Amino acid sequence: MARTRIVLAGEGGQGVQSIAKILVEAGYEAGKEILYIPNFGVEQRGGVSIAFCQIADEKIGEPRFSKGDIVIMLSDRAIDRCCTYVNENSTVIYDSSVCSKKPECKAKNIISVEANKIANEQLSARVFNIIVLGVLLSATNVLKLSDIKNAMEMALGKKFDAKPELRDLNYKALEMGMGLIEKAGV
Amino acid sequence: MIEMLEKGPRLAKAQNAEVGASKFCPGCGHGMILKTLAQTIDELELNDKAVFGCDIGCSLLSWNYMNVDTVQTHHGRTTPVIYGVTRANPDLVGIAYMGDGGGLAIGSQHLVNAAVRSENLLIIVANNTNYGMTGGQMSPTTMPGQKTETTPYGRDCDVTGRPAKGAEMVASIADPEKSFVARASVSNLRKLKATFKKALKNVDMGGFSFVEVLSVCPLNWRTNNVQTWDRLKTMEEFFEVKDFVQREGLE
Amino acid sequence: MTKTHKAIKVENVAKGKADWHLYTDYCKGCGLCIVKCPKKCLNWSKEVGIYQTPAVEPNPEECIGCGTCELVCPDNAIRVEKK
Amino acid sequence: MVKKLITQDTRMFLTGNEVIAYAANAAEAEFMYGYPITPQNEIMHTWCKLLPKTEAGFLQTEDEISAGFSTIGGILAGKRAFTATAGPGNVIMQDAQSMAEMMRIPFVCAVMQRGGPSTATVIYAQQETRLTCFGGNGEGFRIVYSTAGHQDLYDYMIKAFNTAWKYRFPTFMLADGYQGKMREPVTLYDPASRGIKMVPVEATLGGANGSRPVNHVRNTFNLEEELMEVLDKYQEEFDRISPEIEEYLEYKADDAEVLIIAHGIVARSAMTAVDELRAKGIKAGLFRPITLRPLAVKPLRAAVARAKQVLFTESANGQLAQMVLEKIYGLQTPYSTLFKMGVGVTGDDIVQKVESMVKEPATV
Repeated sequence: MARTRIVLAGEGGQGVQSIAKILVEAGYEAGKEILYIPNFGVEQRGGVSIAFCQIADEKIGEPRFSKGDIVIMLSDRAIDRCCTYVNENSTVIYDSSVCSKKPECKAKNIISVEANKIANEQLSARVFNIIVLGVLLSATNVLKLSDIKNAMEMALGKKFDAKPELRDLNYKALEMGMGLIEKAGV
Repeated sequence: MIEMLEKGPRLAKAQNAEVGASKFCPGCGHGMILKTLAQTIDELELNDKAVFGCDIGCSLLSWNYMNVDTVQTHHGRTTPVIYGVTRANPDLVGIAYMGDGGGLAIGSQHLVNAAVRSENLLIIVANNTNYGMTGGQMSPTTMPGQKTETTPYGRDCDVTGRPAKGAEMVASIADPEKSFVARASVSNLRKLKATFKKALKNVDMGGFSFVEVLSVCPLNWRTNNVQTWDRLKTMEEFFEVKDFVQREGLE
Repeated sequence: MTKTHKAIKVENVAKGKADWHLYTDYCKGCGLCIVKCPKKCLNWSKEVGIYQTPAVEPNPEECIGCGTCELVCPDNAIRVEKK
Repeated sequence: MVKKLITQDTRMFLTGNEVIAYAANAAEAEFMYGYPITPQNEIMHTWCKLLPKTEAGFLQTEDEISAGFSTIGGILAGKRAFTATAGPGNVIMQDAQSMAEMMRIPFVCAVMQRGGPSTATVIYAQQETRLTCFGGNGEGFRIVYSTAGHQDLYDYMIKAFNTAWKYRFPTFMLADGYQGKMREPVTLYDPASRGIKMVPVEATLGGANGSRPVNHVRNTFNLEEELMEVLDKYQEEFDRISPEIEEYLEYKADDAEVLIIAHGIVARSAMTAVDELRAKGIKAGLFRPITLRPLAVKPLRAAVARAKQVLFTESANGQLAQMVLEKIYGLQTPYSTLFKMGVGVTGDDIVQKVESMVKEPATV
């Protein structure tokens, strides 16, 4: 039974839940079984924000899982919080242009990307999370680019229509993110 | 000499003739307030529209007093039950009946918010300056120096604060365009009826009404008939009897 | 069978203009009416009310049949019938 | 009459809180009274957003006390009304819920459990199980459905209205923060298309216009015996209708050597665990009570008697276990426990626990 368990963690405000929503919406539209739990603490903003996503071909049982297949960490605090979701079958991806340290956990592999740096230097700080979404899309490899683009259209279509250059910017960010993982050869 | 008469007591149509004597203590103000309320319901012909709710405390003894649909609720909770009713069926005229404890202590958050939201009901607070049913403890309206079971040496306002003035409080937050707020007294039942009339008319017009009625509790006050009326007079000096808020067009 | 009511009946008060009734199964003997009577003509009766405490009755000579006692009675025990 | 939004089978990708609002509309609920508390807020949000289309009613009250009592008012006035709450809100709503028990008011409430005691977390727990089943100053004359995901939320929210109005005991849909906040696909449908007819509602207060004697609804009694007479009747009725109401689900429990007993969303993790354990050659199975009040005692006892060991697992410290242990008194099957207070139980947690039980059998 194919099931991909994803933990996506960052600082509140980094847009973690926004891209998780696009990812699961894309999965749902593609006919997958989906289960998504946003981590929701007392605060509406701030603190570590975690999205637990599952994408599967068959009905999903447990809503929460112990270990993720893909664990993405976008801040030092996210590293501290999320090593607990990692085991020797996990792929850990962290942003070394945000984090000041490397995750110290026993994983299948630990990959660093520099989504934040790329966003700032080559695109726009605002599409940092979309680059991460691209990373995630490649790393999970269960959804097609077109699925994600459709879901992005659903979430951001109105903004895109108002400012068409945003669409190109976001697509570019998505593709650059995907490229980061291809280079890493996951 | 006792005779057997066919003609019985003169009761309002909105009073339940089946129950005989009420469950209240001798001289209790609730009887005066409720019979006046029932007469008002008759005169305004609201018998089919009125829904009556009573609280815990002595007011609960009125659970079968009225000849209108009635619900007996929990302490302080009559207000939300009755605005729940009128929100669901705005054609009804909801009346929430309670004491000073139910209105100004345990149910005060409901009173405040019902007033602020201009909920469509009449809230009647019978103020007898103590908790009657539980045996005469201090209530929010207990007068300075008044002896109760929990202020056996007299209410010391330095310790317990000053008596709550319900009508003034509600008047300060009620919407003047939708509300009727008054304080009346059982010392003048004709005037009380006139007050209830305005209050119920306002509810029938879709508004919010609050009437605090200064009442008597001879049993817990330990007063005889003369002292009871005298005590009420002192209360009227402390709690001003008047209409505080009256929306335009209400007569 | 018609329901009947136990009552103290004082006929022809107010110079014959009214009859005064007190239903003893309703009177709790609180005496509030005594204080409110404008003519101060209500007195404790030898008859008792529902709690076996004295009921009240007016002095028919002084009673003006104004109905204040009926108005004030918390328990609907008094009925003043104007003729 | 409210307008129904779902007229044909519709697959949607929703949060559980959204599902509950849709289900209440499908059940022809006319009015919601509520007060904000996480994690149930989106039930109200969704209900309010849909109001222009449904033409239903909503009141945001000043607290859960008033939400509960005004719901009672709405029901007595003849509306199919409901409310929802969680955590500390569930605690103070017991005031109204016990009145609904005594007055036999068809009170429907969705409980989205969060961590406790007190404020604790706004996330998730199964720690309101005992409270929801037995809260208030009485005997727990309540019907409680424990759901395990979005299809359940839809099915049982609709069912709760009919159970409440048919039997006139307060009826609860016990879910939790995970179910409220998580998103998964669900099929919404018009109850009529499944042969479900909504029990008609009627007004207890108002609207009679002389067509019936006035109603005096009370919950106060003067004498002990007067009260007992009423309660004995309620208990007799509750016992009599229980077999019609009881629901449970068994998953590979027939030949299970280790029987897992879990309710709600933990039962879903247990299903994942059962599959993994079976793949490893361990005969595990699940017994999931769906109604916690009343419990399906007969099949429960039979399943426990068949097993070699029992594992109770909950996101609480054994609140369901306590209720079950009382009902399986006398059976000799030893049991073990996996309790995580206010924390989700994963499939892995259960797999590891059952493996350890196989290595070293329970003795209790």
